[in-house]
Amino acid sequence: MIAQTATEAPVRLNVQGLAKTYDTKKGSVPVIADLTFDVRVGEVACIVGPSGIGKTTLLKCLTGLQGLSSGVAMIDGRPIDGPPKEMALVFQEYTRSLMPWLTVEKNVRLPLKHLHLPKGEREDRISAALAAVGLTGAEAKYPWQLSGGMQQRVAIARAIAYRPEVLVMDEPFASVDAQTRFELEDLCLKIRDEFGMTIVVVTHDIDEAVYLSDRVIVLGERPARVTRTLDIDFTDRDQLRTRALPEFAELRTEILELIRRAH
Amino acid sequence: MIAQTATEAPVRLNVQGLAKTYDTKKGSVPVIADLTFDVRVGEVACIVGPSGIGKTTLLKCLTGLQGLSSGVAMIDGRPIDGPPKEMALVFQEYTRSLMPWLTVEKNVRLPLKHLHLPKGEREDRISAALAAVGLTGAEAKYPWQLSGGMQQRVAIARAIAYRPEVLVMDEPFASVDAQTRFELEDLCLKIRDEFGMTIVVVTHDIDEAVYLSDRVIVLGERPARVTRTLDIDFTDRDQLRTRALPEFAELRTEILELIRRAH
Amino acid sequence: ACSSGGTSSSTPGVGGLTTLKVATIGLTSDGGLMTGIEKGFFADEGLKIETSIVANPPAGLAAVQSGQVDIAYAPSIPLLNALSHGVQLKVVGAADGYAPGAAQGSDPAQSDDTGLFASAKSGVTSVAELKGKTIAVPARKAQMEVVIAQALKKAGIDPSTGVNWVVLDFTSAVAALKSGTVDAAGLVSPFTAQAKAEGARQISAPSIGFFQDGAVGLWTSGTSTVAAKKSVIAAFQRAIAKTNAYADAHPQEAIKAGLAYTKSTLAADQVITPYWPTKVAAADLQRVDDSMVQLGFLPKAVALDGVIVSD
Amino acid sequence: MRTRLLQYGIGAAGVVAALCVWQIAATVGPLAGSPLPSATSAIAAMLQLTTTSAMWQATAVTVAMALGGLVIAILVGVPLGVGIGTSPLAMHATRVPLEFLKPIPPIVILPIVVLVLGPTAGMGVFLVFFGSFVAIAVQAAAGVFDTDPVARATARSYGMGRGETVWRIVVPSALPYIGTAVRVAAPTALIIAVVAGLLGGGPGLGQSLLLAQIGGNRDDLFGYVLILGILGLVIQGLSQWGERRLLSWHPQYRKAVV
Amino acid sequence: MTLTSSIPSRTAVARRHAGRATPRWVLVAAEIVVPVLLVAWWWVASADSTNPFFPPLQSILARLVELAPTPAFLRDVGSSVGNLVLSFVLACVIGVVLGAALGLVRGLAWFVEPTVHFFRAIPPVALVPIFVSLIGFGNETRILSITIAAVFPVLISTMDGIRATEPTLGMVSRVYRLGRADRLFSVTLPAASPRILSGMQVSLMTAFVVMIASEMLGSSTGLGAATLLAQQSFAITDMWVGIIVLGILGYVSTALFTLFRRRVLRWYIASQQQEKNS
Ligand SMILES: Nc1ncnc2c1ncn2[C@@H]1O[C@H](COP(=O)(O)OP(=O)(O)OP(=O)(O)O)[C@@H](O)[C@H]1O
Ligand SMILES: Nc1ncnc2c1ncn2[C@@H]1O[C@H](COP(=O)(O)OP(=O)(O)OP(=O)(O)O)[C@@H](O)[C@H]1O
Ligand SMILES: [Mg+2]
Ligand SMILES: [Mg+2]
Repeated sequence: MIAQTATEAPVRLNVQGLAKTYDTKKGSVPVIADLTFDVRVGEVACIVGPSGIGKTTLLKCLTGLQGLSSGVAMIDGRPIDGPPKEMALVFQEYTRSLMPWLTVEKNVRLPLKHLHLPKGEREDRISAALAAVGLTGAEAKYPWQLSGGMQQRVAIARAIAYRPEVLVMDEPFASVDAQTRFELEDLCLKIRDEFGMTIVVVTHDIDEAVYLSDRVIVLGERPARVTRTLDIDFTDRDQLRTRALPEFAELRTEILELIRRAH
Repeated sequence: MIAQTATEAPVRLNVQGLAKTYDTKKGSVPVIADLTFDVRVGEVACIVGPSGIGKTTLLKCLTGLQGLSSGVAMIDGRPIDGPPKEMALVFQEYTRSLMPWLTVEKNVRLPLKHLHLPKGEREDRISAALAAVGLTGAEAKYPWQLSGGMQQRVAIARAIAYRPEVLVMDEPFASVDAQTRFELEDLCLKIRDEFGMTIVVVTHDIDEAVYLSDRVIVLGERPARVTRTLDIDFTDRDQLRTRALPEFAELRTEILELIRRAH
Repeated sequence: ACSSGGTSSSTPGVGGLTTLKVATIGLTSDGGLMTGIEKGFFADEGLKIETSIVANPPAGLAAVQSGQVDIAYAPSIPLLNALSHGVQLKVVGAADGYAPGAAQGSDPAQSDDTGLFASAKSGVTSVAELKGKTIAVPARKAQMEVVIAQALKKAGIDPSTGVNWVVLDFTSAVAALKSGTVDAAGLVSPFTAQAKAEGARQISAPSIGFFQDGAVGLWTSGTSTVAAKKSVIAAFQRAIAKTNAYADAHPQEAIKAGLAYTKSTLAADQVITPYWPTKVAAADLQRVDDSMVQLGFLPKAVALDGVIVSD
Repeated sequence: MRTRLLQYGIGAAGVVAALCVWQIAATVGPLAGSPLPSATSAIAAMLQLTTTSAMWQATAVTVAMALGGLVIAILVGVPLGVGIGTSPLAMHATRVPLEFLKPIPPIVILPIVVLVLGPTAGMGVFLVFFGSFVAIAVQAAAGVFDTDPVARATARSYGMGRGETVWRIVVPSALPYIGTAVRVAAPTALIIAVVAGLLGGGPGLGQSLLLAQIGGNRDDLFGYVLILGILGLVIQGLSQWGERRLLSWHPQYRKAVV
Repeated sequence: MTLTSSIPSRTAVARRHAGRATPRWVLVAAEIVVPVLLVAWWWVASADSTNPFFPPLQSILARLVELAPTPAFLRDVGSSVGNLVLSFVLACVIGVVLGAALGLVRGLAWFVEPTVHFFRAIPPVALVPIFVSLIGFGNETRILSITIAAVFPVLISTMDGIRATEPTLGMVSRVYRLGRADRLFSVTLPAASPRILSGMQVSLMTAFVVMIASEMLGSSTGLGAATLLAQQSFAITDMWVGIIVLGILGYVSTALFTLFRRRVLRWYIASQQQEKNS
């Protein structure tokens, strides 16, 4: 078990002065002004902020899918200039990130191919990941034969089976029901503990952010800045107990207020 | 103002013994076993249930996009056998439901064309709808230039500008932040009151279901059945006050429990 | 009959025979060659003939110059055209032509399998009336145009400005004659018979008028082929001379072979008997050469020294 | 299955209707007395031809040339198109030569090809290839461009290499375009294989057609035309069948499955 | 992490980001250098060719310069290009209209498709005499045959494109009850337009090829007729001139078409390249 007070753990992700401007036909649109934060090994960091503020953009910069306009994003001290191999991203547009020509099981297997795992382990990972998201039995279906929430869970299963050192997820539980969401949240915490993963999650569910995070990064203003970073250190999180803590409610209200102000 | 105790209002939607089976290459998959419920004029009905239970399928049957395997779905006593003209649907796959070749404003305008509104009214409706969902200023952007939540709001704006008598929405606020979600929920209630709309919403957010609904329909079991229908009659709903009511928490826990059991 | 599968051209085949690839253009007169093969004249010389049909003489000449085919059929006109552009070709034998004195016969049309036909709708009854009219030929600047041009010139019409040439395949030409969209058309058998049946009038037998007599269709070969396969070519020349003599003696047999080879629907008696010269005279080519210069189809006479390979 | 039967039934009805139109046009209609024989005599000629082994041999040769050329065109055109679509450098480097080759028809280069390859089946195969590979490359490149950017980004984010991304993401995405390209090219391939025989002396149905044409034998000519039409249908059916198998996941074919 | 250490890496990142996409000048250079090299190679390889079928490039170009200003040459090119453009436009219009009909009405597609595929496999030689007896051998026949051949790539692409439309978009237009025309012009055709235009690109090619073939008959005007006549009469240099002119025309027409495509598919091109927008 990784210590929850991860302050001593080394920094895994480090973002300094990150800025991003989209160039469009109608001129350039500054989206992110200046972000600085870092995430330590084994931490879960949640990024919250109003819709359209630039969270997805940030994640794309962080995973090396998009270039930065200025500043630097680093993983283990190396600047990120292309998708680093120890990272995986669950896309907000999960439907489009599943390959329609592959069945559920093959979609999960897809990124494992180039890891050259022993066959047994690969199959184990696939079935374990699908079981963890509650999709056992849907292996042979095509994405378009699944419900929205099921598709989203396939995308999560794919990322989990890949076992990245850094798992980045963009609103990963938006389309699943409350119960499944709880289970997936706990799954996150479990794989973090089990594999020492570092997890970055964008979410709109403030309760979720508080429940999951060791650190909540609140974005605000346009172009975006970090308006607040909150460190959270619940130990032994549990859906019922933790959510009932008075600190939980406090943090929740505080973040809600920050987002309200950012509007 | 429509009376909240809508029991006297006439029935708008009536579903009786609805069953739906998908035929796939690998045999037929029964998804919905037997649904019976109705929704009265001016009511907001929320449908909740675990992911993959058949909520989207139900909505597609209800809006006449898919045929039923057995049973009937009726609007104002007429069986639905194609999209009825008084209905509009906000799709769960909002990214795919926007025309990528049209700007935000033109996407909203598209369905208005054939309503033959006076030009002034059409423009008014478009700008009012976009303003209501907080997209003023994004009119000239293309869908792929928007964030996920913004795209989802375009889809909502399109439905609102169309002013259907029955508005059906499939997880419409899944990708927006908490504050925007509150605003959109209130928008729903407002247009319901203003235009006497009947609204059917699928949601995974139980708080939202309780806050919005005059009636919550809980689906469970596979193939799906109605496991419970709850009538809710808060008057003068308000985000802070209503959510703080003890009945609110009770209803919330009850529904959560129902969904947990359905798993 | 029309296989040409082998890749190398002169591998000794079954029974020690040397394979020779010959391209023809699918005329009844090909029956001569067929009869010769049948009679074993070629096998006697140690040759196995593999025939194929190409659409037109230029295609055959192109194949023969590169050695893809050993021998190809070509009338003298396209041959001279090719020679004038520096294509390295030799004449190794006669394929068909007109019997000596045929042009002087009472009705030259009797021995000419080509004809210039006028549409019934045009009201044209003689070559002289063709001024300003439309004439269909199967290809521009090719044999049919050249021979008709000479007929026109004789009738006092400038072939390059006085008439309007259009290109039509024979089937279309017959249809166009019938509908009157062309005024005249140069045709060969069996389309001559079809045109007659559709009411067109033959106004000239231009080929025989042009060539007079002697060899018209020639067996040609590439210069390099001739050099590389001297003995084989010589063997072919001996065999084809025997063949042509035999065909002239047994025309019905050769015609039948030709009709079978071209899968024609005509009966043997519907065909004008071809003539198979045994030799190519230098004069046969020279005459054509001069006429083409005169008619403006060649800028200057082609030097014919050494073009005809005699055995 | 029932819809499939219905489809074939309706298609057959369409063919019969077309044959009726032909028969009427050629006997009493506007084409009476034209070089078009009546449908019945063409069919009779075709049936007569099917009893000869020469026709089957010629058909086999023509089909072999067409398919051979088409397969080579796919093997060259698809990687070329994928290369053009994925690498801007490849696109710019090949643009001028390709655009230059595009409008040059097989019949123009035919004599040159005959010169080099002779009147052989190889020549036919080459012409078919030449006549169809650019079209396939063009459509494949368009298909590559159609890859969903999110799918591509997914592959990148999982650290999939360039080759793997192309093979597992880009090519499947481009398949529907490639399918269209092949269905467009297949009949053209058949025609070029015939023309190679017709004009270039290559073996096969082209030769048969040429003889029928030289001999003015219209019934036979149209007998061969019917055979070619049927071959076209068969090739079309085959490529559609293959496509349906490969693309059962694609919306174009999904409806047929569900 | 000190500031001093982040500054060099920052510029390194910027540099590497710039380096990820091939720089523009390399692309432009490739587009110019490759053809130049090919031409140079052709020039050198053919320089002292004595094979009459492969004349030296030098003499081909000399002949081109000689022929280009002659009125006959200009008339030939003009007439061919005129036929080409007219037929291509006709083919596009007809192809899209018929393709849309066949793509939307399944029964209709079932009815005509076998016949169409049957027809497509018929070599034009068999049809020419019929055309000639129906409409003669004038320019109309040429335009007709080019149009017929060029229709199919557009038609099939339109049909496939329409059938491949994202099903959700179809549902949206049904839910909002768009009228038939609206659905066709505002949803179906735009959604299919990337595939339609890629079909048009192939049609343009086909139109070129058939334009040449169509000039095999009738009066001998046109670039194709001139090229084929040169070929048949062993004026091989003239034939190569024809091939080169054809190539140039092909390049120019594709360039023009690409401009058109960029306009029509602006939304599509931009959305497909969004990730490159960085
Ligand atoms: N390709 C693009 N071109 C231009 N502007 C863009 C582009 N992509 C995103 N934007 C703009 O950047 C801003 C941030 O978008 P982003 O997707 O990062 O938001 P987000 O925080 O993820 O929002 P949400 O919670 O709604 O998903 C938005 O205003 C959007 O309009
Ligand atoms: N086209 C199809 N073919 C076969 N099965 C399908 C198809 N579409 C949906 N299903 C199945 O029907 C079930 C219900 O799907 P539906 O999309 O209605 O679920 P849902 O309740 O909307 O779930 P979610 O909350 O995750 O969106 C799922 O198990 C799914 O696999
Ligand atoms: Mg986002
Ligand atoms: Mg759903």
